[in-house]
Amino acid sequence: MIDKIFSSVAAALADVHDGATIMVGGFGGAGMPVALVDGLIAQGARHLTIIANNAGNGETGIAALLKAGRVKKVICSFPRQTDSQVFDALYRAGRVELELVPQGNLAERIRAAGSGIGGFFTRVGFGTRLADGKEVRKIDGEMYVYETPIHADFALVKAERGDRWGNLTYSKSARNFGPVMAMAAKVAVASVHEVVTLGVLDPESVITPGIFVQRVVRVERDGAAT
Amino acid sequence: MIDKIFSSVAAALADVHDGATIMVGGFGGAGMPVALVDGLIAQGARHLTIIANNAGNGETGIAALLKAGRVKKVICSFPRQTDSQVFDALYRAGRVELELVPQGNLAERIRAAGSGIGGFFTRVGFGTRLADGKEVRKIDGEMYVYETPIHADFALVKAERGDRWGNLTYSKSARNFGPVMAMAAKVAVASVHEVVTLGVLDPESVITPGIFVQRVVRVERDGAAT
Amino acid sequence: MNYKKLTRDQLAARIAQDIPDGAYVNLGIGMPTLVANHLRADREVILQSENGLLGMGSAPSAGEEDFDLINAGKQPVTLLPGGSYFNSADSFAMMRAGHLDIAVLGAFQVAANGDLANWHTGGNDDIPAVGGAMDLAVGARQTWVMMELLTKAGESKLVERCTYPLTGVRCVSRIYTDLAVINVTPQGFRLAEAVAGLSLAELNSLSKLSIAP
Amino acid sequence: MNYKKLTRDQLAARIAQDIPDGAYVNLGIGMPTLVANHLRADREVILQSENGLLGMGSAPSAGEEDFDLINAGKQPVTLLPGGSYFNSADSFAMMRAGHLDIAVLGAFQVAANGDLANWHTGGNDDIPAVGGAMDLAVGARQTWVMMELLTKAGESKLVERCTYPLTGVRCVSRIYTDLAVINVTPQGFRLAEAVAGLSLAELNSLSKLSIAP
Repeated sequence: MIDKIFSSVAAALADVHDGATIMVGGFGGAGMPVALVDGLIAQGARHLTIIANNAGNGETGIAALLKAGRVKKVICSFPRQTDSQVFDALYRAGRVELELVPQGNLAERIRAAGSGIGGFFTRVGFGTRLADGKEVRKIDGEMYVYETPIHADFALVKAERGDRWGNLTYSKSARNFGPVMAMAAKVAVASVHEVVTLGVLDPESVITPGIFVQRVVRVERDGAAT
Repeated sequence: MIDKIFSSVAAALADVHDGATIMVGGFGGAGMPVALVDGLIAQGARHLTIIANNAGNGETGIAALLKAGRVKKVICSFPRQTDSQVFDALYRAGRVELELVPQGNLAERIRAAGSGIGGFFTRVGFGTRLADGKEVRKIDGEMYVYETPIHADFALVKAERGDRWGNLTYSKSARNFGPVMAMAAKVAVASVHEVVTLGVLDPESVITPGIFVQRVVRVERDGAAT
Repeated sequence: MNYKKLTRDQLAARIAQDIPDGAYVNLGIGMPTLVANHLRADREVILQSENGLLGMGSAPSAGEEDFDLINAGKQPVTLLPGGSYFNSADSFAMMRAGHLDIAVLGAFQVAANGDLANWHTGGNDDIPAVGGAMDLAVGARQTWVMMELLTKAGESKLVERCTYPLTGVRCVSRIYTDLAVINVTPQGFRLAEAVAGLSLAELNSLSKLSIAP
Repeated sequence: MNYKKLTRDQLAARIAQDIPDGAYVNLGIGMPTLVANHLRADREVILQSENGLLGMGSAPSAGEEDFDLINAGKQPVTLLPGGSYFNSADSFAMMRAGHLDIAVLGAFQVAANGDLANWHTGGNDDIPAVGGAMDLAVGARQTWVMMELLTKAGESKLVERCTYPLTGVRCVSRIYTDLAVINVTPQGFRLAEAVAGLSLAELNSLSKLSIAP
């Protein structure tokens, strides 16, 4: 029998290794799997590469992970925010590497990894310093830049409801990077607020089919692990 | 006010021009927009390029369009079927061109067109005659083939429910190519069995957001235009 | 000086005036967000937010905020009837393949060839952050810029060539400023309209450019 | 000849035996579809269909057919609780990026290096049709072939090199035939098991190969 439901965040993250590459869903706070990131801090893995849209807000989530000194490198589109003081200080001190990626390239490169695409050409970034040194190609009279897939060892995704096959639905704009990150990681760990019986989720409205999810763990709506 | 609802199939297809490139949704009969294809036959445009998974079944849909002599070229993955006699005869007589594309490359090339991707590398097809003459590249020790986007002037898509903003839901496996074809065409025409008031479709469960759909027309469930 | 600069709200209203009925529009974070407050009631305009919404509505009433429903600036918003949610890859597909009619973006500089600089001031100590700016700049069918003509130091943000790091190449078609609306043409900047009382000569003097009439 | 060929159903049952609990599997059109009838009741196996379903169930009762719910062979099927629908690009993303554990495909020929030929006999008058065969062949984590060892004319479908047009290069890991199960190794074909009474020498004689023990 397939049962992807894990009893605790700790169990779901027990095998994260030092040096792992970890995708973290969310756009700002919406879709940020705080309970899973807290679990990662407790778990203790170091030298992590974090792939996310932002580099942490305030002192929670990715910011807390950064503050704990666990992150070697961040791949993201928008680290600088009014409350990104933790990242800002580490970056200025040269204690964290940054790979800055336009948000659409980030999403598309993650999708490419999850879809078996070896690389693709996009117009986005051409002629900018974010495309420095990258291969370019003229296609139908327009200039394109070559971008490569971004894979991960783990994806931490915040969903709304899930079942034992790993099917997921999300809440409103908290969906954002979750579906593509789940596809691109060897192990996708989803936190859900509700575990439902198989068949409760409408097959027309499953957003992430279970094949892309390896572990599901229920957390309280306030972010605390159960 | 935005109102993408057209009063008839004829009105929704009035401007299809000779030589147009037209995507037609469906996998076999599921998702095949028979009423729209019938409308296209009645409309009379000629020298069409048809992009679809199959090249027609029996004597209806794409098969009828082929039989009416309107099709110059078919781009598809699976023309040969037990009941593809119309295509088979035209192909053997040299009266229709065929570009055969592996089904996943077809879907991905259509998605690429709808997503602003200029081209991409895939392992699928490498070393086969369907990749003859195509650029190849070694990526992480594996061989990949370069594939280009497929755009269209029109997409004919069979959906289930739609609203005046063009939002669509589908029925079961009839979804197949509809969502990506709607993205890849200048004008996406969707037949629906039910037109609903704005807000009736659950925003979590809209499969094709209205931005990708230009025209919606209601047809009876038996395929007849209203 | 017998002319008055447009206020930010007047500028937002001026832009809203040019957004046609039925348009799909993305309003960049910062000043362009104001345009939403001035959309004409007799036109239906659909706002897209890069984080995965189409049909974005106004801010919720106090106490009604849902932090799962935010805009690109991370502020709580609402969804209109007919709106939808989608993932980030689909959201950027919308932007990047020309499905959006108009993107309205802020800018540090816009060049006469349409080059846009709006993500990085170029300072070495600045922490760079690009978000969806590069995607929007080159993806939308039309990219409009909303900005003040002059920096606080009085330097023109309209320039012959951008000195700040580029966001996109030859991507801006029109610039709405507090002093004038300017089109980018194959021949360079061209005045569409100026605020009452501002002559082209004065505009050229302020911008240190030769904007065509 | 003191051995008996497996029937198609016996062969399907033999394959089903090797599909582990929890596996995501795509059964190609034609003979591999039979495997679904022999999946073990004590294992939960999730079947994917290229046209956009996961969790495919058995055929519906007569009169219960829904032609919006079909398999890759265009036959009406059902969906199990926990199943889901998705579009063709997402469906092939599943196949193409190694999310499927096993694809079971029919074949015209399989070569000692794992090359597969199953989409085209190479005849000039044949109308080619590839469907999802090439995607499945190279995309699944493991590609298994289900076929009779010999053609009706008695020729071996296991070959040193394929003479029919290829579906995929070095993609097959195991071949289930009515006479033997054979693994593809870096050193070529290797016998895993033969039907009772069939010696390796006889198998090599039938296939005109030197299959390793």
